[in-house]
This record gives sequence, structure tokens and C-alpha cells, in this order.
Amino acid sequence: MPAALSADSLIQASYFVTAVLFIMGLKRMSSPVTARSGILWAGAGMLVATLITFLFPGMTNFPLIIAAMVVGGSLAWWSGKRVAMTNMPQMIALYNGMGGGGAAAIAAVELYRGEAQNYATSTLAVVGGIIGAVSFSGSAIAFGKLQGLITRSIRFSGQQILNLLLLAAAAGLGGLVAFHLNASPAVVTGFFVLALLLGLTMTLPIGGADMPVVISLYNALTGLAVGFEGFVLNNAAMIIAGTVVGSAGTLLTQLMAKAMNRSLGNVLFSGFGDTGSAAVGEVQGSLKPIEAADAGVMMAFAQKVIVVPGYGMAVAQAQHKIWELCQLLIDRGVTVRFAIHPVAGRMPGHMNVLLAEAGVPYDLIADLEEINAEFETADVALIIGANDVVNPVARTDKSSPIYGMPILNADKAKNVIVIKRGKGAGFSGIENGLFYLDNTRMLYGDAQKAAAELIQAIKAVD
Amino acid sequence: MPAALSADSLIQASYFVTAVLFIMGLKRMSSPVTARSGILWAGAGMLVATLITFLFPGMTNFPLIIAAMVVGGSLAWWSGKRVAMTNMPQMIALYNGMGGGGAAAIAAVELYRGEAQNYATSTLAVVGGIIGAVSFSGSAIAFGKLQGLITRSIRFSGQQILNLLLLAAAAGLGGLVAFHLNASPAVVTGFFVLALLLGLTMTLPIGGADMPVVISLYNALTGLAVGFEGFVLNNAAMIIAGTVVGSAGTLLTQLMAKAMNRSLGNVLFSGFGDTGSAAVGEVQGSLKPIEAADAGVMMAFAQKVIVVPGYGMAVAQAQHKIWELCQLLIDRGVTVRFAIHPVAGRMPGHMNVLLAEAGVPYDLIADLEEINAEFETADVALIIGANDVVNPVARTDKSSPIYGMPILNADKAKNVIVIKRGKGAGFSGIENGLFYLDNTRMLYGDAQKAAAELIQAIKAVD
Amino acid sequence: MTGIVALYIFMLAAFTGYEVISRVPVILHTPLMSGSNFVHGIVLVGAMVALGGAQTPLEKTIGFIGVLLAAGNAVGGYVVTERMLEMFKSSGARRKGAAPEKH
Amino acid sequence: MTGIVALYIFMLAAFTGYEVISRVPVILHTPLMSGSNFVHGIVLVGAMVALGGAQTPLEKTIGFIGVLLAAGNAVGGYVVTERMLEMFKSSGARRKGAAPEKH
Ligand SMILES: NC(=O)c1ccc[n+]([C@@H]2O[C@H](COP(=O)([O-])OP(=O)(O)OC[C@H]3O[C@@H](n4cnc5c(N)ncnc54)[C@H](OP(=O)(O)O)[C@@H]3O)[C@@H](O)[C@H]2O)c1
Ligand SMILES: NC(=O)c1ccc[n+]([C@@H]2O[C@H](COP(=O)([O-])OP(=O)(O)OC[C@H]3O[C@@H](n4cnc5c(N)ncnc54)[C@H](OP(=O)(O)O)[C@@H]3O)[C@@H](O)[C@H]2O)c1
Repeated sequence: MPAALSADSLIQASYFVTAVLFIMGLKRMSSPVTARSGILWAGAGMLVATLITFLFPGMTNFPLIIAAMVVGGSLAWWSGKRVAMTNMPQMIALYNGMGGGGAAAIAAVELYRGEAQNYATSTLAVVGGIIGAVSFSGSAIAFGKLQGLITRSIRFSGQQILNLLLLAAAAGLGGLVAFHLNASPAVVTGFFVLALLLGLTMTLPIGGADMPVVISLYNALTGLAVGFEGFVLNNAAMIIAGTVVGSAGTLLTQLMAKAMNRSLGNVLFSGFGDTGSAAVGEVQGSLKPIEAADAGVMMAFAQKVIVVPGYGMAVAQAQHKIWELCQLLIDRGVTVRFAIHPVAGRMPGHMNVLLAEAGVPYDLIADLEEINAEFETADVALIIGANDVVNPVARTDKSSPIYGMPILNADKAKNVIVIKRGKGAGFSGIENGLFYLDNTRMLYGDAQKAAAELIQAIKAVD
Repeated sequence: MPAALSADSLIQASYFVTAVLFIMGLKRMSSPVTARSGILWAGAGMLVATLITFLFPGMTNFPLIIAAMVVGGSLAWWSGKRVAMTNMPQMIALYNGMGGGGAAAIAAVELYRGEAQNYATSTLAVVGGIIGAVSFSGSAIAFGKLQGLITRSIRFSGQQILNLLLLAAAAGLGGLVAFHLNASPAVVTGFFVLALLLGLTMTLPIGGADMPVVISLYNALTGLAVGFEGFVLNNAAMIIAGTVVGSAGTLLTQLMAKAMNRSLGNVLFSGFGDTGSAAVGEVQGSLKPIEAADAGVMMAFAQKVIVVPGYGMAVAQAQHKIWELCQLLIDRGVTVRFAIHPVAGRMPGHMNVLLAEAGVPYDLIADLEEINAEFETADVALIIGANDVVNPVARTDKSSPIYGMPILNADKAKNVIVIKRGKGAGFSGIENGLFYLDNTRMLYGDAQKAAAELIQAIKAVD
Repeated sequence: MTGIVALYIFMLAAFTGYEVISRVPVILHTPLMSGSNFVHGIVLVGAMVALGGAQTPLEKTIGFIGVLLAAGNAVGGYVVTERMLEMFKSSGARRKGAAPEKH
Repeated sequence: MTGIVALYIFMLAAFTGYEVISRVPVILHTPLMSGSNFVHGIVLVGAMVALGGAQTPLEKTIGFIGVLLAAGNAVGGYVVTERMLEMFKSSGARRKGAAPEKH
């Protein structure tokens, strides 16, 4: 069958090209300048692999395949185009969970079919299946939490023991299947149900603030599951892409946990980052409001202003107004810098994305290490919808849930102006002593509105 | 045969461990802090692989193997321990050539034996053989040139054409062998002779200054040859290690060429860097000598001294005295910095190695980009046995062989003191206008002696 | 593919993935997470093969779900990554153009 | 090993090598060149196998030369790399200790 043979070599060659394009694409995505082209490379690889797979020898069920692709693909396209930037993390979780589900489905087809495989393949199918299923249900919970569908973190003593028991039971059934002791449909079904349950119980106790790290972890796990199923199907593109993502994702997860000053074990098992249970600290002093007019004058005559944007700026979509405001200040000769905390907002790089969107030049943007020594020399620190990332309690109070997280030293500035709508707490739900300091003034209002008022005030100075 | 089978799995597993140790070792070697441990990891991998290979099924000729290992190993051990730091590049060339020869020998054994192989293996054997042989003879020439055994660069018009012809002829014979058209011993011998000749004629015209880049290139080629022969022998450790080195070495070669501001093609085909033929420029003005006592006073009362070490400091082994001198200056409150040009000396990182040996702290050492703006603020630039790396002609004269190489702007300092033995030229053999400037003074003498005199002079100031 | 070869491929792919991501700046964490999320959307080709070889209704059902989910992973991953990186393109270009003195 | 698998191993090993070396500082160029020179000394195991299977005098002679050269590569490469990196050890330690403020 020379036709089948040559189709096979064509498929093999295309998968090779796809693997190379994926690696080059990921490489390009890890530098800001080439990032955009990276996704195009990877996308080209995906297109090649998908199209060529239709030529796979012995394929049937084409209508079903195309129907499933159209339904899944267009739903994802539609939702991906619509989702707001602030909701990106949960959307990534959702798509990632779908990938995990896909890997689990492959494993299920192989295991239900139960054709004689060697131990190695059936073991890989089982391992990939459990990882994929955990990633599927776990990512669904992560989505629910970040989307606000699940608001409480369910937690009870013995949680870890339950997880261990579930894992042991799933592994036991998986072992029966893998070693061909009992691969009846009932056992296979039980195996997948337990794996899905495990994903739920593992993820439910984890607080929302840690979700980006957890999503990244499930992302790595899905990669691993895909790689394992690739070995089962002897599909090189899946093996390479899955393993590369598995390893890259593991590293990325560690880097993200580090940026939040947490260890991965701590994220998974400590239950920190829960909006519900965090203690609300007691703070002495009073909040001192300020009018936009006065705040505008204060900034107009400052030598140096450092802007600290936070989640509130993102929800108010105030970045354009803020940049307009800063341009006015720069025209007056004021030195303006933006101080970006690594976990400001709700996803890593959140603030950078928004400021880039508004057109703020890169050289005005500084990260935590660069800028922290500069606050002492600033006349005004303008806090816009940020809270936890400037909370000095992280430096001092060991019992605080954010203790140890590096923060921006806005309290060292000569004057602090805080834009927020009211007395709302930040993500971690704790009080912020910075707002009660003698040199702090509160400018109440939606960030966008407040910025507009400040612009008026500064224009009125001349 | 379960015994042979288990020996085989043991060998496979050991090779796997070796491959991992090699990669981890190279990874560690690419950062200054972990570099030392990197070679230990890689060494452990080599030990494991070598020992386990004695268990290879069907091995004979053990006395011969051990004799060859003892002879080759102890000669290399002895020479490697004895060689001076300044002679490192040619020693690396020598060892690298030996590796290329080893790969070629493997190819030769396979090809002379002429057992039925498939086209893919015999092609890989031929390609690995030619690369290995070129690397072998080419590295020998590189060694001869840097060691001073070959002093002239043999060059004639039509050189490139001869190389092309040799390559075509070798490829032709190789093709006969690879495609099993004629694999008689005579053809195989002719093939290897041509390949060895090609290595000679390729390397002879290249000037000594470019040798480090060429050595690095041959290093990458040997890696590739080893990888190819690994495919022939189905030896995973060789495949991985060879390919990793082939690719890493290619990148390293490019980085090195870039540090010298050259392109790889330019290095290979232009014949620059030849000590013999470079033009000696005409320079106006006179050399103004200075006594050590006066130079010492000048430095003792300076605010800031920038030290520029070069090849002369290395041959005089003056780094310890220089550091002693600098410590005296620092004690007097003088700001002292070391300016290191990337290609100062005779190998990349040469000066850093020597200064590290003498105990100069890292934070006093600056590289070209860091320090070049600072020369304007320096009262004294002390040039110790450096020449080409401070030659301003690189900025201005397009016909100069070093045109375009970034140089240290020592001529911008308020005063320049140059320590050298006489009127000797630098590596590129051209005159240096810096030495004739109004604010330059020459302190003649061996670098070590001159440094000792300066130390006396500064001590005498108090 | 023999076991040891599979192990080598696994090891090398893992090193490659690790090295490619090391030293990535914090600002790219989310787009990179999303980009690697897209890359494991390659599970789509496996799901296609699984459904393409499905015979019983059960296999077909699971295969259908698998392709649907996998297609969602691939397409969704692409769309959101592209949208996020689109913003970096401009800032990257600006960085190159407007602030070349920054190292 | 089939051709395509060999190609994958080659591609992945090449990426790994490239990535491992990228962004290496100039001062480490020579030791790193020497270190990778040592690593391809693994040709020794191939030469051992070649000589171990040699039968004719010609094969034995070439095999002997091969093992001799390969052993020289491995041992010499190790010795000089170790000597060079020994110097960096001290400076690396010093860097860590004496100048922690340097980024
Ligand atoms: N970046 C990440 O990867 C990531 C991911 C998950 C969680 N987190 C966590 O999220 C937090 C981020 O800190 P952050 O300082 O950026 O934000 P934050 O601590 O969540 O505080 C946001 C503040 O903005 C104010 N705000 C909300 N909407 C506003 C509007 N429309 N106009 C003006 N102000 C508004 C709120 O106060 P009012 O209600 O009074 O207005 C609130 O105090 C950290 O705890 C971090 O660990 C980060
Ligand atoms: N680093 C590398 O990787 C590498 C490799 C190969 C080639 N190169 C080339 O080598 C050159 C390096 O430049 P460089 O400025 O370091 O050195 P250089 O240009 O070679 O000049 C060395 C100077 O030191 C003097 N000198 C020699 N022995 C001395 C002693 N015992 N005491 C005092 N002075 C002594 C010589 O003059 P006197 O004879 O008058 O004393 C000579 O002018 C560049 O052209 C570079 O391209 C570099």
C-alpha cells in the first residue's frame, strides 16, 4: 500500500514541522518584542497538524469529527473574542480544562475499547487519563471561582486526607486497568469518576487569589496528559508539544508563585488567598478625604509623581484618562513614573497590558525592585484602585494573609493620594493602614471619573 | 539470553544518565557561579558511560582498548596539567582535533568493514567521517599557528576554489561509499585523505587572531560528527551529547565572532587577523617616556584611575603586582576600576580569569559598555600591555584590519600611562596612535617590573 | 518507539520546554500561560484520530466530546493569546523605537 | 531507531544545546568552549565499541588510534576545563559574597 505509506510519511513530516513551529513559537512568546509573532508561528503549526490529520489512514466518522470541531471551535472563538481583559485568567482556565478533558476522552476511548495493549501503553493511558480528568474538573472549579459563580471556599478538616483517599482509590482502579487485571467498563467508569472528583476536591479549598498559580499548574498538567496520550497513540506532535508545555508550564507555575512570594506547596495546601476567611485587621486613625481640585494643585506643583495602578483602575478602564492626566503633568515639567507591582490586578502582567493599551511609553514604567527606593524622593504617590499591593501590613504583621509579599513602598512618599470608591477592601479582604496615615488623602470615586476631575483641576491651575 | 539483555538495559540506562548529566553540566557551566560544579557533573557522566561500555555485549580486544586509553589519557592529562593559561586556546584545539579524529576513526572502521548497512547509516557515517576528519586536520593547523609552529598564513588566489574542488571530490568519493556503489578500501582511503587535506587548506589561510573563533567552530563540528557516528552505532549517549555540543558550539561560535565584531563568513573567508600581512600605519608625533616615580605620583594624587589590562599583562603574569598597586591607590582614596575588553588577551575571558586569580573583586571590573562613558571622568588611564583594544584607529580608519571593532576609549582620559617593553606592535601588527597623543606617557619595561616600580613610587609619596 | 527512545524524547522535550521559558519577564506570564495552553490544544489531533477510529456508540460519544473539547482548547487558546499579545506588539515596538537607551 | 524518531531526537537535542548556551557571558566563552569540547569526548565510548568489535589488523589499528585520540579528547578536555573553572569558582564565590549589591 504505497498510498497509505506515503500519506503516513506526509503526516509524520507535517507533525515534525508542527513540533518545530510550536517550540519556535513558544520561544518567541517569551520575549516582549517577538511575542506577537510567536502565537502566529504556533498557530501555523496547529493548522498544519489539524489539516493533515484528516489524511490519517483508516479514518472514519468525518461528519462527526467536523461537527464536533465546528461546535467546539466556534463556541470558543465567540467567547474568546468577547471576554474582557480582566476575565482572561478564568477563560484560560476554561480552555485549559477543555484540553484536559480532551486528553481524558482519548484515554477513555482507548481504555473502554480495551484492545490488547502492552503494559507500558495502558499505564501511560491511565496516567494521562487521571491527570487530564483532574485538570478538567479542577479547571472548571477555578473558572467558577474567578467568574464569581462559586463564592465560598469549601474547607473542612481532613480535606487533605479525603484527597489522598480519592487519589489512592483512583490509582487502585487505574492499576487494575493498566495491568489488564480487570478492564471492564465498570472499572474504567469508576476510575474516571474518581479522577474527576479528585479535581473538584483538590481545587475547592484553594482561595481565589491563588487561582492564577493553580490555573498555570493545571495548564502544565494538561500538557503532561497530552504528552502521555501522545505516547499511547504514537503521535509525535502530541508527545513533543505536550511534554514541552508540561515542563515549561511547571517552570512558569514556579515563577508565578515566586512573584507572589509563595511556594507551590503553600498555594496548593494552605488555603491562603481566600476572600472569605481572611481576618479584617484593626487600624487606628481616620480617613481624610480630599477634593479633586486640591489634589490636582498638589500634583501640578510637585517635582515627582509616582502612579501606582491596581485592580480598581482595570475595572474602571481608567488607563486612558490616567495617561492623559500624566501627560498634562509631564508637560508642566513634573517627573512621572508608573510603579507596577508584579501581582497588581488579577493576572500577572495585567497592569502592563492595560498601560500598553493606553499608550504609556515603556521607559516610564518601572517594576517593584526598580522603583521602591524612589518613593522617598516622590512628592506624591497617586494610588489608583490599588490596595493590597501597597498595604504596609505585609511588612510587619505575621498573622496577615499577605505577610511576606513584597509591596510597593508608597507610604514612604511625602504625600499619598488614594483614588477608590469607598471603604471597599482589596482582594485579600483586609484593612489597609496606609489609608489612615497622616500624609494620606482619599479621593473618593470611580477611578475614571476621579481621573477626569483631576484633569480639569490641573488644567484650571494655569 | 537474559544476561546479555540485562547488560544491554543497564548500558542503555547508564547512557541515559550520562546524557542528562552532560546537559545539566553544560547548563551549569554557562553561569559563573555554578560553572565549576558543571564540569564535575559532566565528568561524572563521562565516567559512568566509559565504565559501563566495557560491559558491551561481544566486546573483545580489551588489552588494546585499555592500552590506547592509558596512552591517550595520560598524555592528555600530563599536557593539560602543564599548559600555561595563555596557551589554553591551542590546547583546546588539540583535544578537540583528537575528538574529531576519534569520530573519523569510527567512520573508517565502519566503512572499511563495509558490512551491509542501509543507505541512511552509511550516509551518516560518511558525513560524520568527513566532518571529523576536517576538524582533526584543521584543529592541528590551528594548534600549530597559535603555538607558533606555523608562523606564516599561506594564502594564494584561487584558495577558495581549491577548497571547493577538494570538498566536491571528497563528497564524490563519499557518495560512492554511502550509496554502496563502490566501497572498496581504495575509495574509502581516498575519501579520508581528501577530507584531511580539506581541513588543512581551509585553515591555513586564516589568521591567528581569528583562531579562537575557528577553534570554537571545529569544536561544534566535532560535536556534530560525534552525533552522526552515534546514529551509525545507535549509541544514544553519543547522539545526544554530540548534537547538543554541535548546536551549543555553533551558537558559541557566533557569539564569539560577534564579540570580535566579525561575521562567521568573514572570519572563515577573508583572511583577516593575519600577523604577517597587516599594514603598519603611519603615525605622526613622538613617544614621550615617563619615569615610574613621576607616574606613581600622578596616580597617587588622582581621583580616579582606570586600569586597562591586555595581553602583555598576561605574558608578564603581572596581575598580582597590579592588584597590589591598585590596593595602595584604593587605600589613598583613589577610585580604581578595571576596564576589560571582550577580546583583550588571547582568549575570551582571558583578563577576567587572570584578575580573578589575583583576587580582584568583581565589582571593580567593568566591561566595555559599562565603562566606556567613564573614561572622560578618569584622571589616569593605566594601560598595561594592551595595544589593539585601545587603538583609536578602529574607530576611524576603514582600511585598518581592526576597523569596526569596538575599543576602550582610553584616549578620552585626562592622562594616559602605557606600560610596555618597547615599540612592539599588538596582535594585529599595526601602529597605535594612542601612544603618540599629547597626554600619553610611555612607561617602558616588563609589566611585572614596571608595576613593582610604581608600587615603590606610591609608597614613597607618603 | 522503544521505551528508552521514548524516555530520551521525553527528557529532551522537557529540557527544551524548561529552557525556552526560563528568564521570562513577569509581564509575559499570563500571555505565555495562555500560549502554552494553546499549544497543548494539539490534543485535537489525538481526539480526531480517536473519534476517527471509534466504532461503538459509546466510543463515538466520548470521541465526539473529546474533539469538541479539544477544538475549544485550540481555538479559544489561540484567540485569547492573540488578543493579549496584540497589545504587547505595540508596546514592544514602542519600546524599541522610543526608548532605545533603556537596556 | 526509525528515521523520523532520529530526526526528533536530533531536533530536540539541538534546541536543548542552543537554549542552554544562549545568554552566556563573554567571560565564560573559553571555559564553555572547553567544557563542550570535553562533552564530545563521549566519542570515546563509540571508539571503544569500534575497537572492541575490530577483527582485521587494519580495523584494529584504526580502532586503536581512535580510542587513543578519543581518550585524549576526554581526559584533556576535562583537565583544562577544570583548571579554568577552578579560577571562576573563587571569583564566583567572591562575587556572591563581596558584591551582593551588584545586579
Ligand atoms: N495579578 C495577579 O496575578 C493576581 C491574581 C489573583 C489575585 N491577585 C491578588 O489581587 C490583589 C491585587 O492588588 P491590587 O492592589 O491591584 O488590588 P486590590 O487589592 O484587589 O484592591 C483593589 C481596590 O480597588 C478599588 N476599586 C475597585 N473598583 C474601583 C473603581 N471602579 N474605581 C476605583 N477604585 C476601585 C477597591 O476599593 P473600593 O471598593 O473602595 O473602590 C479595592 O480596594 C493582590 O492581593 C493579589 O495577590 C493578583
Ligand atoms: N581574546 C581573544 O579571544 C583573542 C584571541 C586571539 C586574538 N586576539 C587579538 O589579540 C589582541 C588583544 O589585544 P591586547 O590589547 O590585549 O593585546 P595586543 O594588542 O596583542 O598588545 C599586547 C602588547 O603588550 C606588550 N607586551 C608584550 N609583552 C609584554 C610584557 N611582558 N610586559 C609589558 N608589555 C608587554 C606588547 O608591546 P611590547 O612588545 O612593546 O612590550 C604589545 O603591544 C586583539 O587584536 C585581539 O583581536 C584576541
